[in-house]
Amino acid sequence: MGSIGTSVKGRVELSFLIDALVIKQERVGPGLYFMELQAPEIARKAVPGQFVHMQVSRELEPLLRRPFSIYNADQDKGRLELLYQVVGKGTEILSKAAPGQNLSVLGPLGRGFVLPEKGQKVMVVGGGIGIAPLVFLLKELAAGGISAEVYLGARTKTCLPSLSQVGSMGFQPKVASDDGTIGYHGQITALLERDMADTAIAFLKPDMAYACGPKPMLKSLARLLLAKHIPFQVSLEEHMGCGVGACLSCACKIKANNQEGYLYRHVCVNGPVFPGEEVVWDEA
Amino acid sequence: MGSIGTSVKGRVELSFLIDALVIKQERVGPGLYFMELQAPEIARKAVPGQFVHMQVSRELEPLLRRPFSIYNADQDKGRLELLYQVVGKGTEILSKAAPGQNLSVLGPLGRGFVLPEKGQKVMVVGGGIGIAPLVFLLKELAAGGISAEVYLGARTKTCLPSLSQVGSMGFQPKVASDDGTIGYHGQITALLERDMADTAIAFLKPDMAYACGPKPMLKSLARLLLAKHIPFQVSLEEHMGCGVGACLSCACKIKANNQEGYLYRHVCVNGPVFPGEEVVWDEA
Amino acid sequence: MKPELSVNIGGIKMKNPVTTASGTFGYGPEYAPYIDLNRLGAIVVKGTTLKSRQGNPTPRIVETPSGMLNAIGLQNPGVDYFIERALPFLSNFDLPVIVNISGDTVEDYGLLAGKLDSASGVAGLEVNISCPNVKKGGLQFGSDPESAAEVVRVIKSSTGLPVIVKLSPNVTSITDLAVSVAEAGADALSLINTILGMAIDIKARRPVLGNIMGGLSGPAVRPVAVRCVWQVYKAVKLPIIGMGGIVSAEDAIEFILAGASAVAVGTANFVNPRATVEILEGIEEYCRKYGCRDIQELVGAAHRQ
Amino acid sequence: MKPELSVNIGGIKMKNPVTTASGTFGYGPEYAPYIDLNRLGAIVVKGTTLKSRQGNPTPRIVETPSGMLNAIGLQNPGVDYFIERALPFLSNFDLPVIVNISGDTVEDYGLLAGKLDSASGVAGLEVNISCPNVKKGGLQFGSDPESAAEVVRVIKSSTGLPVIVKLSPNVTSITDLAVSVAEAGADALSLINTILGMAIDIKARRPVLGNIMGGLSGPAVRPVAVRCVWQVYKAVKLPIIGMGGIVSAEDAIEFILAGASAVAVGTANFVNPRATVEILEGIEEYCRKYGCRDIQELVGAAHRQ
Ligand SMILES: Cc1cc2nc3c(=O)[nH]c(=O)nc-3n(C[C@H](O)[C@H](O)[C@H](O)COP(=O)(O)OP(=O)(O)OC[C@H]3O[C@@H](n4cnc5c(N)ncnc54)[C@H](O)[C@@H]3O)c2cc1C
Ligand SMILES: Cc1cc2nc3c(=O)[nH]c(=O)nc-3n(C[C@H](O)[C@H](O)[C@H](O)COP(=O)(O)OP(=O)(O)OC[C@H]3O[C@@H](n4cnc5c(N)ncnc54)[C@H](O)[C@@H]3O)c2cc1C
Ligand SMILES: Cc1cc2nc3c(=O)[nH]c(=O)nc-3n(C[C@H](O)[C@H](O)[C@H](O)COP(=O)(O)O)c2cc1C
Ligand SMILES: Cc1cc2nc3c(=O)[nH]c(=O)nc-3n(C[C@H](O)[C@H](O)[C@H](O)COP(=O)(O)O)c2cc1C
Ligand code: FES
Ligand code: FES
Repeated sequence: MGSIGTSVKGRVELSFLIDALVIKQERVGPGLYFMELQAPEIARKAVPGQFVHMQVSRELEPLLRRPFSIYNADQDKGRLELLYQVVGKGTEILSKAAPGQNLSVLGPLGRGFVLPEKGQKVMVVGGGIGIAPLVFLLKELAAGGISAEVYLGARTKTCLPSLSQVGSMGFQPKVASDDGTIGYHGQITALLERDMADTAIAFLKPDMAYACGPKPMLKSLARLLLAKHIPFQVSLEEHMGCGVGACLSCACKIKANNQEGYLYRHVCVNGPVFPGEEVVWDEA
Repeated sequence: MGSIGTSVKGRVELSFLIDALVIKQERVGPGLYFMELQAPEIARKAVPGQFVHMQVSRELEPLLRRPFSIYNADQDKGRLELLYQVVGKGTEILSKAAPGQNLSVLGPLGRGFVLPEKGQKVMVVGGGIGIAPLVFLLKELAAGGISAEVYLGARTKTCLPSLSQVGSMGFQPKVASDDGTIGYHGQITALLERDMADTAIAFLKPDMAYACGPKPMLKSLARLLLAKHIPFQVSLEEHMGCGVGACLSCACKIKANNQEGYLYRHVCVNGPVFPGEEVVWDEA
Repeated sequence: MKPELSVNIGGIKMKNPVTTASGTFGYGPEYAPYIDLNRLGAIVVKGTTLKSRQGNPTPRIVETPSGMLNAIGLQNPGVDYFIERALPFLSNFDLPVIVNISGDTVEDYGLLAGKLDSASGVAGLEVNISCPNVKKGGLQFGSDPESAAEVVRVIKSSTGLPVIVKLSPNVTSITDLAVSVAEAGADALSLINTILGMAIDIKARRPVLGNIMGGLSGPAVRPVAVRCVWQVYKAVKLPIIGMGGIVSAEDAIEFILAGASAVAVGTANFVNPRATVEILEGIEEYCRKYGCRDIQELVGAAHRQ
Repeated sequence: MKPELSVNIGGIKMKNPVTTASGTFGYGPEYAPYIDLNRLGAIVVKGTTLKSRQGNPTPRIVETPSGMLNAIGLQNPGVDYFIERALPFLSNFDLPVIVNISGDTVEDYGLLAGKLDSASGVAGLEVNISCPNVKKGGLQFGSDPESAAEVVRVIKSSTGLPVIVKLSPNVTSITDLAVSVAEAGADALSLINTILGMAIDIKARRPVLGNIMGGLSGPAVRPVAVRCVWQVYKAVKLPIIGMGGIVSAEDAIEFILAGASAVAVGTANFVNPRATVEILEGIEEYCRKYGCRDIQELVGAAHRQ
């Protein structure tokens, strides 16, 4: 509960509420959309792992904003990129926003990934739409000359539109799909587990792993990494009201030395990225 | 309260709930729009004075349908035309519906104007957006070879987009505008009152007057016509829920021989057109 | 396989759980052009009183965010007229007719029940002790457990028809009311009636509604209605007709999982005259999709997880 | 001419009638990046309890039609931490700080009032006897006029600070509560707190919220809130802070015309972090447009037409 004051200072300087012009809106897979927004203030300050809180339309129904990870931020052009999956009403409406329209965007919000030191061995594991924040991370890693083992999983081949992009950054992602249409036939964590066990592959223990994806995937991953004592950072999701730490909706359990063994921390200001070791995984 | 059963039979055969394609949407004056819809079943059955109850979008906010008079019905093409004024949220959203979009339309609803006999002298008085149902009426009068004295009033010249159309049907409308930009400078009822008093014009007492417009205009008109014992029919407006007589929202007071001196009748099924003599005007 | 959808509401056999909310569906003919009334599980008609009532001054309705306020004031032609002129139309259909009744006094309720008991074609009574839009009676019976029980006892002694009591959400404890009317002999419960609300015209600087206050209905109230059904299902064993903001099959399922054996569609009819039938079809689809063979499996299922 | 907007809420001088709804605005710094806090008439901070509270299990929030349900469960670091760590930030601003307090027992309220009385920088207390999201205390005090009065008496005997009592709409008669706390010495009233509601996940077949039930807020509840303000304004002479679904200046005016001397913006902050300031500007504009020189002219004006 030390969040009062501490998490505040940063945001006073770093977050903006702006009307952003939709530059591009493109369907890039089944229910998957790519959106580009003109948002110079936000693009300038964003770091990988941060998110934006978006109003999907000017109407008051649906009422609440929707959080989306920053898929990429182009400082020079002042543009933000998002990759999102249509799952309900809000994302459905968002997918119909046309270039030329303005959307209210709040951001950049939250704490992003703590980047590795030069020379550190890094692993990046993404599942489904959880790949979104990792692409921005990989871009920064590439820019910093840091190589990484990349594992990306999805339901099916067409849900992996970011693959070529990640490849062009110089990474050689290992891929898994639930239906076997691309890469390993099965879950990405199963592929990773196989690789970790396969002595022929000479799996090198990374200094830091970065992950984002559905809860069950993150849980399996946590089990694997905790067993091998590999430090990791995960980006979590929780339903959000404000996005700025005011409503205390987006609570997640973080281990603590108190009676209960945990404290509630908040995905929007204390996260979305948390040290994997500190997350209470049984509950998540 | 004799509405149960009596008003029913007609509607069973005559009303439809359809998804209608927007054919045309055009701004024709300040906040004034003309819309054409593909709605063959409705167009085929509609008579002047009836209305449609429209869902302005697929969203549930705003929740309720909006009633609009039928401005014209083209049986051959199966098309309905509306003329509407943007006054709030619903009409604002409606004005953004683009050709190619489908809108849910319920209609034709209500009782229209009782048409005059051939040879009868007719007067038609419309104010503002109240002109909408009268244009359909005039078309039918023209088709039946019935001539009419037409009085049309509006706020300003540009709010009278129907003028040329009415002219092309063979009528010579007398016009008034609040700001004097066209015709008589003042209210249409003031112009009418002047004409009625002016012996030079040789005002002929009509056998039937038809009217639609804002409440204050209708009240003034009622005073004039009742004084001269001119029978008239008026199209009334009330806020509506269902549009089909189920919710009893759209009540208006109609004179009755009971203790209270009135009965509530319902604009959506007993109207919107009522005999002017039967309306309780003080309350309206 | 077609799922079994029939339900029994305190003795009223419905072929499916979808009925209409009183006051939103007239007496049936209003919506007959748009749907086949025979597909409804039952019809609940407009609130009926002993004598005819003119209702409240206009405006009687105002739209609000995802909802509406109404203050109709129980306009209706009175029970005799209803029996003679409205009921015959419904006898053409194969569906239970439930008559919603309102009284100014406890005696009124007894008299109404007596008259409807001897009318043919009435399957049951829904007792409105929760109308926020009339001065006498209405909500006053519905907010005091003892008065509510008294109304139920008088009705039960006047008729053998199944008695469904319609409860108001405008109370501190809806379960106290439910327990009290259950003990007094109610056969089923309907919930919820509208929530007391109002709107002000900021240009005219006066209340919008002729009656000043009105009842809030529509999607806006759904969370409150689901909560009431949930609480009452826990507190009493009577079958519940759930209503309040149902516009889709998903909404209806929410009520059923919370404990409703049937659902009533109200405001949604105004928006989509085919709402009842579409909701019914959606419930069927849900059952098929989730392998539910009998709707009973779903009733209150959210309590059992 | 600039209209006079200052109001006095039971001794708290506000430079304008716009404040924040407790629990929706954190402790101030959360929204400082987006608006100048000095423009607010006052700030009402997150509900504070004697000891720190973890709050309810997740999910704590669910969106509903034109509204949301929350079941935060009064997560807060406790009053001591608040005084030491959160209050100093607010002393940088020129605005009255109103602390929303909740107790499990009557004694808790007295202790909280005592501690805050001696803290510097507190302008008044808002007494939450209406939280639907906690097991003990909360709503239980808020639904019984006598218990509510008792809480007020204890607080009044522990502090000289202005005491604003926040009432719940989840009662049969909000005016009974208002009259009772007024007699017990309340200086002002806040209404409304959230309406008890719930939502069910139809796939998982269980309640969405970790706490099962939650409080409904947002535009959906506005008609209920306006009605409560209207009723209470008629019943007692105390100044009222009106809230519940205010998202625009028009909404705020509706509350003021119904009888509120000030308005609090809650859920709207989540949608538009600049909502408070935009509402303030809209109120100013309304006054100018309608030639209102002092906001007082508007308070309760809808009762006088
Ligand atoms: C920090 C963060 C980053 C995210 N980044 C991305 C991203 O880059 N791309 C992407 O496609 N999705 C992302 N999500 C998930 C995204 O926010 C939800 O898919 C979206 O809110 C769903 O809205 P809806 O109206 O379509 O769905 P509905 O189910 O109709 O939404 C109903 C309510 O639940 C909330 N909700 C539903 N699913 C989620 C979820 N998974 N997380 C949080 N709230 C949810 C909605 O915000 C809304 O309040 C992210 C979530 C968080 C918390
Ligand atoms: C029988 C009938 C025929 C009509 N014909 C036409 C027409 O041809 N052209 C046209 O421009 N307008 C017509 N109107 C008025 C039109 O229905 C309203 O202007 C429209 O509903 C306003 O909706 P809104 O959402 O833009 O306004 P808002 O003020 O935001 O609407 C709020 C609520 O009030 C209702 N409402 C507002 N004004 C009226 C009104 N004057 N009458 C009934 N309900 C109203 C709305 O339907 C809605 O439920 C007609 C009304 C009736 C009853
Ligand atoms: C216009 C209107 C009229 C109503 N009339 C009655 C009535 O006569 N008797 C009654 O018990 N309930 C009446 N109700 C309440 C509804 O039956 C129902 O309980 C309520 O509207 C909630 O359901 P909904 O949100 O689906 O509309 C009325 C509701 C509306 C909107
Ligand atoms: C997330 C959230 C947290 C809240 N926490 C509190 C609280 O701690 N104390 C309190 O008195 N009210 C609390 N409330 C109620 C609000 O202060 C307010 O009364 C209610 O939300 C209605 O206003 P609104 O519709 O503008 O949000 C909370 C509301 C929300 C949405
Ligand atoms: S979303 Fe409000 S605190 Fe995180
Ligand atoms: S609008 Fe429902 S009865 Fe006329």
